Amino acid sequence: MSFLLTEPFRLLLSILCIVAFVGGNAAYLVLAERKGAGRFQNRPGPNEAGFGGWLQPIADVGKLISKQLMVPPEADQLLFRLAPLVVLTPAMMCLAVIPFGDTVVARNINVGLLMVFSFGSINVMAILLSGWASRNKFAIMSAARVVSQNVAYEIPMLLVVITLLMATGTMDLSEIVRQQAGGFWHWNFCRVWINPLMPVTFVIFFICMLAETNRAPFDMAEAESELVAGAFTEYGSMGFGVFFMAEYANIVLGCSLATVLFFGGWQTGLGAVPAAWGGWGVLVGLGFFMAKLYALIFTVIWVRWTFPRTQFYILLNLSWKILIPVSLFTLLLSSAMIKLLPR
Amino acid sequence: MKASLLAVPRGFLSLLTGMRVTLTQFFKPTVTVQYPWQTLKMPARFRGHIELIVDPENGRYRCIACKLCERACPSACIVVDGAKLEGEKKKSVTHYELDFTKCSLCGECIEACPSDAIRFSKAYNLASTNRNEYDYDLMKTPGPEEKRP
Amino acid sequence: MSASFDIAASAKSGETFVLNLGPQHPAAHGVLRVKMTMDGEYVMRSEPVIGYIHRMHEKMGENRSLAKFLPNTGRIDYLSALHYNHAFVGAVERAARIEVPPRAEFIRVITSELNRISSHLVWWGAFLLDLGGFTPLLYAFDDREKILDLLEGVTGSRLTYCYFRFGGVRDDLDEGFVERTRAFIAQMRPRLKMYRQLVTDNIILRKRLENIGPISPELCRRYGATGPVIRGSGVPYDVRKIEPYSVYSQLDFEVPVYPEGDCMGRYRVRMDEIAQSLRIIEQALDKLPDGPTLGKVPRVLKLPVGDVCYAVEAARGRLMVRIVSDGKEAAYRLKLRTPSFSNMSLFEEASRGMLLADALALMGSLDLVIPDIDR
Amino acid sequence: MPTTLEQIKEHFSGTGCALSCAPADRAVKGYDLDVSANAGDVVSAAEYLGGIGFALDTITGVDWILQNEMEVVYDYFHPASPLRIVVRTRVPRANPEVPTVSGVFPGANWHERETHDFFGIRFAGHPNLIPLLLPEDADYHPLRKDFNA
Repeated sequence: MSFLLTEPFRLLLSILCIVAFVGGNAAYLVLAERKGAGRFQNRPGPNEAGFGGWLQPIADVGKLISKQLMVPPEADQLLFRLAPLVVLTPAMMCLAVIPFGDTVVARNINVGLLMVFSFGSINVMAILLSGWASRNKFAIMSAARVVSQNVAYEIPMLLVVITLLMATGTMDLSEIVRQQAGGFWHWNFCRVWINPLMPVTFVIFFICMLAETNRAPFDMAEAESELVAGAFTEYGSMGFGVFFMAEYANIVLGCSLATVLFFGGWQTGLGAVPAAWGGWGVLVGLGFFMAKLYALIFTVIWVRWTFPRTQFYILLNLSWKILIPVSLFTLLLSSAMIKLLPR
Repeated sequence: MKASLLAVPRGFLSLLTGMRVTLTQFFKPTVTVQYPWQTLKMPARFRGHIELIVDPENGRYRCIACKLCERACPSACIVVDGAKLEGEKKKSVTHYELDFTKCSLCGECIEACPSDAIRFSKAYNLASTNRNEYDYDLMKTPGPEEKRP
Repeated sequence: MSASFDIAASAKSGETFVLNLGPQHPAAHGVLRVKMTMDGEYVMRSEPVIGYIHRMHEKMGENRSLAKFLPNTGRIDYLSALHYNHAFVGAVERAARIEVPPRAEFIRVITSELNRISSHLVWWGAFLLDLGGFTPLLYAFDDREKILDLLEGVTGSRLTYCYFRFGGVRDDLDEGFVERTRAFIAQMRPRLKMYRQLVTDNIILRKRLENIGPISPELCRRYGATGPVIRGSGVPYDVRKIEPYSVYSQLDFEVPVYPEGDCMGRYRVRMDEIAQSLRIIEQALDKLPDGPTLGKVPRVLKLPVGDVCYAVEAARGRLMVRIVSDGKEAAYRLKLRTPSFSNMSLFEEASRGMLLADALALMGSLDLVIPDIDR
Repeated sequence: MPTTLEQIKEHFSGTGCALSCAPADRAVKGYDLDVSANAGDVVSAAEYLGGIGFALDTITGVDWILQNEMEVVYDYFHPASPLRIVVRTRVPRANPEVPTVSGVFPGANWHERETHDFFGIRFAGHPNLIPLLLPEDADYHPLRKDFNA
């Protein structure tokens, strides 16, 4: 039994958990989205498969798998097959660094944040790959849109994170969460003495996360009315399924990152968990993390079913003319405040 | 410059009011009728396919096969014949066929009928897979209430 | 400032490609095909190809008697079918000088205004769907369902009405209709306020529609565009006011006009028109006289020789029916001047140099019903 | 104030391009002025009416097979005044030819293509007189009285 505690088994277990977490999330977030959309629109959402519709994801996956994956003849054979893989793996790998609980983290490396952002940008390249490889007019137009959109929104996101790093001083995500112990006013979201515009930085981070994952109101990539299904037009069954899973994996990644950076990860907002609870304390922390994570995901769903889509040049104007200046301003402001005010 | 500066917060506020509206709708009850399990009651003047009216006194069809409805129908989907039974003043209908694929439910036949012998039925779940199932023979199809919900 | 774009420069560059929008495209509401010559995202030239749902209503008008053409009128523009009933029936009444009792006239106004609201609600939902907002469609259809129930109680059908007859209407209002309509009006007004908060004041939508697809009054006049398209460009042209027909002269309502001439102007015109139609229905219900609902009509209707025109303000604009008669039972020639036909014909000139998404917003703001174009 | 009916009437009867110009009662006919002109003057009438702000409502073709003539009716309405003007012209049925007004009213482009589809009336000077509503290779004209489906 001792091999249970050794490093390779722990690694295997964490890989298994992350894949299961991403897979389960992808399936049941689709159901949550459709149910949520239904409730926003005064209709029940899928409720035929299973009691109240909870078997719906199984039915969806079953349908997707049973369909034939067709590779269009004039598509670039290799790139076409490569794109779905390249879009899903970075999202999974980044989840390895997210601290779900005090000790519940796959591999805590001290440059966790850097790894998340470096892998996060591969997602853009993957969608470009799929758009280019399928040799389809709509796909190429949507791929071009995705690239310029992600480039435009990568910058304000990084600026916002830099202002945060100046405050936390470390890139190790677990350390960042530990710094936010104590009451919820210790959360970075409310640490206004570092940077009075901290709520604004969170809003910028949230908007950029929406734009990075091509979620409405920034879903220019697969704007049904113009580009049919955008970069994934040619993908059939499980090809489309993987892109769908990757989209939800990226949402989970973005929201968990926001929870860790701004809302104190697994910290309970009501003071430290008493040490006597021991193992259970970690579970309570995990529960709080999940609650915050799914609250943010609910907001992402909520935003999608409220707003129309923006126009492409408005989207770029919003980033270059509003988000970047504001985030630069917060960067200067917080660096000045950290320098002048005693810690 | 000031206007555009003011536009950003005002714009953001309009986003929030939009979200407040959808959130209040989130908690409102659903308005969907789950069709196969729950059905709606059809209003009095609902226009299903036409059906022959049975005369309550003598239990026979009121139709006297005068073919006025056949002539009034814009898409010619009604075929009527009648015969004069002995001992009867008026003719009575022997064969009344309706091609429901061409009927546009306009009600001109009902208006043209001098002896109020036909009316709209309340039938609405009439889906079928082959066309000729829609050649209704109104004499044979059961009375108004039995088959229809 | 919408991103416009000079066409001559890109024409020389030569790497343009043709994008086929439709005929089975999720955005075009119906079988309309637009061949767009694109340079990147910009539309250089767009050529609408129509006729995919052409059924030749005008020939049907010639080979069947006047009464038999009534069901067709509901199928030309199925979203505002009662206006087409009204135009055809009005033309025949004007030619044959048939008297329509006042109660029937008021019932006609009430039901066609309800039909106008249900048509605007479908437009509003579908237009927002084009722009990427999914939720408004469901709210619009929830309200529209209430109107359909009201009209189904009176006319018997939900979409393709065949309710107006020469000289009046087929049946009187069913009992409870007046109360249910008043309840609907009372419930619809706060919904309109909710629509304004959710969509009209939304900054994303404003940015999406303001000064996009400008249409000048001169362009409207040269193409004969009418209805909310011309009223969105600052010209107060409404057939109910300029050529008053039926009892519209006894009802007081304003014609919403917005001078901008962009998609937002047309959007606002239609939203205000819903409010105005509610006002009209309210007044018509107050003034509803008693009496018969069907005047005397000769058994076999023959129109005098010559031609007659009758214009009606349908949901999409000016609808004119011209009946040329040679004294026989059927019309010698039946011409349907439908609003979407002229509104669509200006799309080619209005959409030059626009971005693809803007061109679609423009097409959505024209509120097209494709069978109304093809007839 | 847009020009009044009298000014228009005496313009048409004055310039001699109109064969006859009869005022009509809108309550009876639906239009105010019925101008019949010969084919050549249709464009000048369109230019005059376009000049004073009229818009082209529609172009209607009528096939008078008994008189062996084709009639083309131009309807005009005015966005700011209730005036309704009708200009009609007759051309021989053998080779019906009318000059196009799409130069004055680009909206007429589609109306003329449609009238050409249904009647075979050629519009001289029309930019692309290809079928609008009928299939590309249609050589039949359905609204002619001698067209049997």
